[in-house]
Amino acid sequence: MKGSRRSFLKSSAALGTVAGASAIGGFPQLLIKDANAQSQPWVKKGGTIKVGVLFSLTGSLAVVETDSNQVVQFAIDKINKAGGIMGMKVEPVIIDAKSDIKVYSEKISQLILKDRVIATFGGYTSASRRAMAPIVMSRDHLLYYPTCYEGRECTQNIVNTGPLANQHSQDLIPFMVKNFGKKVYFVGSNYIWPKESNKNAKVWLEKAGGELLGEEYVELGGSDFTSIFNKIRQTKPDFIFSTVVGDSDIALHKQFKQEGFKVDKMPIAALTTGEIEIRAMGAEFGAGHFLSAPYFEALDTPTNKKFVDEYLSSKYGKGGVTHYNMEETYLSVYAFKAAFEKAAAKAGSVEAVTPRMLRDVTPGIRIEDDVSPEGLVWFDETCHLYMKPKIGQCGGDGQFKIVQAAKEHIAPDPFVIYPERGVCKFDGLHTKDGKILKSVL
Amino acid sequence: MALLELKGVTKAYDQLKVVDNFDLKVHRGELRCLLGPNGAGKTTTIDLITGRQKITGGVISLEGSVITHWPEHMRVRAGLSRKFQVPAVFKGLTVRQNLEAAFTRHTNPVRNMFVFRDREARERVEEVALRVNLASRLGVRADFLSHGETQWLEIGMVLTQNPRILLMDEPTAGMTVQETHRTGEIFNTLKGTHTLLVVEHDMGFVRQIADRVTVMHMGRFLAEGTIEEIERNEDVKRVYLGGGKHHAHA
Amino acid sequence: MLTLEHVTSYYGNTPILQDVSFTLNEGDLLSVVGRNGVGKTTLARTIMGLTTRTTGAIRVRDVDVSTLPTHQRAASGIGYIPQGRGILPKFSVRENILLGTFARKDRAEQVPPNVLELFPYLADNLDKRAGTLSGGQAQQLAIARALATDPKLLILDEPTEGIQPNIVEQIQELVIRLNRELGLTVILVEQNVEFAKEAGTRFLIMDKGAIAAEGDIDALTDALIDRHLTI
Amino acid sequence: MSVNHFWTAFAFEPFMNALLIGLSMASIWLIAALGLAIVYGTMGVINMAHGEFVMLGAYTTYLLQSAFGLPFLLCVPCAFLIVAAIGAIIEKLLIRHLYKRPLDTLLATWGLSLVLVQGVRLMVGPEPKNVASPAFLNASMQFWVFELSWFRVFIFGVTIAAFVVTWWLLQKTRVGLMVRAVTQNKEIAAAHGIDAGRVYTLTFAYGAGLAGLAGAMFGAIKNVFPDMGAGYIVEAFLVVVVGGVGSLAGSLVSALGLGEIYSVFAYFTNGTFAKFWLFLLVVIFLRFRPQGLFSEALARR
Amino acid sequence: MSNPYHNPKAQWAAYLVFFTVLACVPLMVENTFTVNLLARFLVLGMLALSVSLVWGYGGILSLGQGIAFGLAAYGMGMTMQMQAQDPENMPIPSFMLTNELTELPALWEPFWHAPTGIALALIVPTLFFAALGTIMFQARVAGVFVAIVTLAMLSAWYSMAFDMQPYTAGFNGISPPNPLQLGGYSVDPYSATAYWIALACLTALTLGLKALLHSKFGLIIQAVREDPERARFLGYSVAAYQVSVFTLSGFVAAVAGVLWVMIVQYVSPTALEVSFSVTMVIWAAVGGRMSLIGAIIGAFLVNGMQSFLGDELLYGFLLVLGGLFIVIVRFLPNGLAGLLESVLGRFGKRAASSDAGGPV
Repeated sequence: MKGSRRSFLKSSAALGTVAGASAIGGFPQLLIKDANAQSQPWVKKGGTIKVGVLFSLTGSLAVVETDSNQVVQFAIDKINKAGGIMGMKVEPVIIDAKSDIKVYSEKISQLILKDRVIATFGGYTSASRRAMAPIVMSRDHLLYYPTCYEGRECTQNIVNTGPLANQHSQDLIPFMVKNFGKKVYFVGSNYIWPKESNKNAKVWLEKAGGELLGEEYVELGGSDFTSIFNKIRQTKPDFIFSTVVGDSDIALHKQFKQEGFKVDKMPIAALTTGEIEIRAMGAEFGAGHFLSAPYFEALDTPTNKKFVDEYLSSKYGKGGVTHYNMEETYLSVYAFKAAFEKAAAKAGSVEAVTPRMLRDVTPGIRIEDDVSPEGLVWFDETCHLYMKPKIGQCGGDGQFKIVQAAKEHIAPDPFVIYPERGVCKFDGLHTKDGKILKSVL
Repeated sequence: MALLELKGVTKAYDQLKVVDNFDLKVHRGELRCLLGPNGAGKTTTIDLITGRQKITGGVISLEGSVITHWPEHMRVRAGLSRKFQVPAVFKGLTVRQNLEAAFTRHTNPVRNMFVFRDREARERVEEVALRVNLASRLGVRADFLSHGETQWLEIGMVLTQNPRILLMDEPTAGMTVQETHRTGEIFNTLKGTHTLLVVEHDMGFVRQIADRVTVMHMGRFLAEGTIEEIERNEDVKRVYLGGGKHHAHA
Repeated sequence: MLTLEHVTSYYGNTPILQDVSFTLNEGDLLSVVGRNGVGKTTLARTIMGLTTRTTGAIRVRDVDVSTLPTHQRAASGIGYIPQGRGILPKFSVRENILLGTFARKDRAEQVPPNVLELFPYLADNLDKRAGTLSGGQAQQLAIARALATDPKLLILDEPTEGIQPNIVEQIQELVIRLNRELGLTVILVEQNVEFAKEAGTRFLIMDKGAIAAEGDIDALTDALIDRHLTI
Repeated sequence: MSVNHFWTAFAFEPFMNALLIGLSMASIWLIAALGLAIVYGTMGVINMAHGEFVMLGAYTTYLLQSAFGLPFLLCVPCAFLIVAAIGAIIEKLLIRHLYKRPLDTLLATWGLSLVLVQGVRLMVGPEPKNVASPAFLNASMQFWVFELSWFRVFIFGVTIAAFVVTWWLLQKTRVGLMVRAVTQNKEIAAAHGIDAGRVYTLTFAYGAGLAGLAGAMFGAIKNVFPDMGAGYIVEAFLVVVVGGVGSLAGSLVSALGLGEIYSVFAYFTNGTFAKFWLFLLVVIFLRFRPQGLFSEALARR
Repeated sequence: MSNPYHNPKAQWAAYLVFFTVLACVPLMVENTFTVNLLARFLVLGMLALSVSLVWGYGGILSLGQGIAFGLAAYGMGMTMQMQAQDPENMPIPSFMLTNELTELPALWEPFWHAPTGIALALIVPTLFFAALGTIMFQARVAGVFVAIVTLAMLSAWYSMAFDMQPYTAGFNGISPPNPLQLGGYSVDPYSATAYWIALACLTALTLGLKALLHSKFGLIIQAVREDPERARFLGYSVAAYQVSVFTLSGFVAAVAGVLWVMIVQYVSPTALEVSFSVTMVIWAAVGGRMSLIGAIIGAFLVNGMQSFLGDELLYGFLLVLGGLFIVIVRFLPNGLAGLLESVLGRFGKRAASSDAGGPV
């Protein structure tokens, strides 16, 4: 221990000097600098178009996100086989987010700063989107978020190809009220998307003259619904409206049957229970329940038939099923292709295309019937899709029978239940007092 | 006034009285040995004095203040210091660190965060190390010490504390003959300046060090006196050699 | 019957028993005496394999057991009554005795009848919780349990320690009977020299972890006792 | 009933049902905790991979069912046996080298849980699997004010059976005698011919087997996926710790208590909030009884 | 006999070299992503540091270090979120609107003022650790019971962060739109500045703790770890020392929480996940819990593996990590630092005659 104090002082002095010296060199970096980054083109002529693919391939989210990852690769293969985009091959940079929010945040910055991709496809949960968003926005980059989400965000750097909370339930609630009765019980997972979806659903419920008996949320990953079923049994609703996700959704349907509820008396109308969930729980637990989604595997169109056949017979189709989340992800790749072509044409050269430019040209892009398995969709000025949600009833084979399809495309509106906040437009959120707010999360 | 006084001290588990109405007075500067066959209640008595076990009845006072129900560390701060039967040292620390830890001028954690090199502690540690034959072993980790050295180290820790009274529970247990003798020498240097209460079995050692001897048997007081008196005492002889046949205690 | 050759035994890194050698013949009763803390109990534990580490050889009928785990030593015919009796207080008397049967060669799973004959009190109170027994009863139980292992060699560690005087005598008689009538070879660790002399056929005095003296019991003189045992 | 109110009002029938649900929660937690309790009580090993044994039990059931078409009721005992065998192997390879280092076993078994989860994920795949339960269990019945789901009754029954069998094994059999002897005093047991190592292997295997049994049933009420074990481990620990180390009865009472407290809280508020209060209560409880409900004050250090 | 590993001078020299090298890294790395990644590692290293203090030196296996980290991270997230709010136009974060709040809750009010917010982010978790420590250690809860109590407490906070959505945004977490503003500057998380801020904190804490461990206090917490009863019978209040070291470790983890949000601009309940807190223990165990630098290096290694090796061995990573961990617990209880210690010990024995000072 001899001399420890002295050497301590010495070493801290030395460190001070080092830190001081390096700080002088580093001070300019206090400002956000990306000057040199912007001077380099994102895509080089004759090179490839690098895109990031950031989904969880391991961990609890892997169940769904593996499919997303596979279908992105499938779409890219398909595009490349058909000659790529403007003659350039698309090169996916595939990264596993390991179902860890910290990894999403770390890897999105790796994709942007190190791999220099021009856009990223990624995420399935709102939490992962929120973890990626600050980096994407501060670098003015582009994220394709290809699944349903709650809205209430107005950013200039995210393109969504899934349905918004206001699109999903618009037809489903009146349909259920008409066919089963007025009284409904809401069950959801305890986070923002179900809560927002339920708020929207309440609007439609009021319009349809329905009555809300109760609203319960189960923790994410929670698997015990006995307490909730106890409350449901007491209030005797005509149907259950579910926004329960993931493992919990499977437990919900299983316990529904085990608790002795009858699907023909009190079905579950869900925004989440698609083909993949049904397969995981076993078709006997899903049969008879309803789902509202823009896409079903059983959709009877030539484009979808082709999509299903090609996908399932490709090396990516080992899962044996297609579902709405996957199809929305598939669309995002074609949305990217269209945007890139449009931007390059506008800018005059592929080297001038920037991520932000892709976003700026996205409004108005249409994905036509012959490409989109769910049928024609197009982007509005906020980069959300106009789409037709459909209602399916699950059969004993795990496939859905489409019982109703929207006649018109339903407009996306991320702020529909927050009119006092303003209106989301191309350049940001227009508040009532005339200000325009950018990057509203 | 006695430095340490026990009055009617009792420890019972259910019906079994391990220490039974035991009285003891130790005066300043005295070296007292506490003897007795296995199970006589010697270690329990030390435990009760230091607060390691909860007392059932009786009063313990140190220099007139009643400490019967104080928490352990407060008793130590009041001047009691003990050595355990199975030597308890900080095995992962060096001998020097062990002794430094035992130098307890300050016990407040926050205050000790700012104590780095305490000259007084250093001097004391070196002085004690010399006393317990560990001066050359200061840098060695305690778990590499021999058994005897470990015992010395713990004796040293107790000495470093400079308490008013040192309670030694079998300080020579497991030592070789030579080590035991050295230990006796150490104890003899403490006489007069320190007050000690020593629990021991090794009679050679007791002869070497004791002023007065108290003998316990089955939790009770049996005899007290100089070593010669005790050696002549028939009761003592019986409990040591004769076992059961003619038990004399009331 | 039992031979120890240059046995050194450690707790942790501390040698408690140093270079101990002796031989015990069939039918002997060896009284091990010495003051507290000189290694008598360690000797007993060493034979049972309950110390951290030993060197040297321990032979039971020419089989070296020094590398065997404790339970195999028990199965090789050593019955052990530890210091403090080692009764399992949460067990009933019956369960305590049954514990002994795990080391039997014949795999009998009942309380051996011969054991019950020896201890009528236990036979009458088989379902009593062992924790409620008095010291003397508990000692009987510990012996009964060791006998249930069907041992050839019995190690008794201070069987009279902490027992009421009137019972001590019974225990002492019992120990002698086990040796003389039932023909068991016995190692008796004892502080009570009178009893050690009365019971033993041979003796062994220990001091500071080593053997200080040994021989036939007649050779255990007062001089030896004074030197090694008394105050 | 008003919506969005945090507190649910008291009403007799649902409250009675909430009490019943508490019983059902208790049986789930108890069956998940029983193996843990035995292993911890006997060997002093905190097995962080216990939840993964539950997961293995669920996968065993799934595999037996899907690959060999074994009926569910037969899969349950098989899950017990197979996971017990895995437990025995793990004890011999890893756990036995770490006795006397309880903190290290805790960490090593955590590492083991990572390996098991990832191993299963690699071998069987990350997607959830589905265990089918027999049709007669997928129903419920009405009894006075109570609604009983047959599957819950089944779990409850199996839990009680497992508890009784465990108790019987421990109290009435020779193996149980060995286990209890080793628990009380390893040295004395060894000195009377009991091979403590073998007892530990058996105990660990039995504890793992109970986890496998639990997994077989949990697979049928929810889903089978690699991370499913993590969902049980904290609750199972609390049941053991609150009950008191080495006390079967303690685990029973504490599972009952915790299950009921949780269910009643969940009835008046919601599940997440109930969990928060439950955990907080346990921490406060342990402040005053660190040794748990049914154990003497010796397990502190 | 002299093992250079134990030579205080060599130790300080090693610390000096270590931090100097770390300080120079941004001058050599052009890529802002890598700088940011390394800054994250620094923060994770700080967590390992706190584990090393409380577990390695204090002997208290806490599986709840994430509590301090998470609470502080939320405090910082709130601070940065409020920096992006505008008192007139956008007085409350938008997620609160979703949860039917129309006014800023009182809990959030202090965070309008960034220095107060950061101070609270550090003080609240520290006080919480002091309180929890007092509850546990006065009752003489020890060993695995501490592990389980902290685990239960962590789970409780986790469900709280989830459930109190009007205040915490629940599962989604808080993602402040702008980087931290400090004294008029904007601290770009991808700049070398952010890295150096994190490094300065890590250096200060490490050297501070290193010095603390050389103090009497450091000696006594180790004594308490070795044998609490002996320490008690030397007159120390064991509980007071355990509470102190537990609280200090909470403070270190809190600093990490604050820096983490500065660097990633995001906080969610995952900061309070059980697995995250246990992983911190893994880092410290891999590097060596009895060595501050060792623990930090352990965090670097494991996370570096996860970042760089993880992409190559996508599926096997957790398998490798779990296996590695088992091997380390089984064969290297003191981690890599322990390995170095024994290697240097052998080297030292051979070189004892020639070189007393040991290598630097």
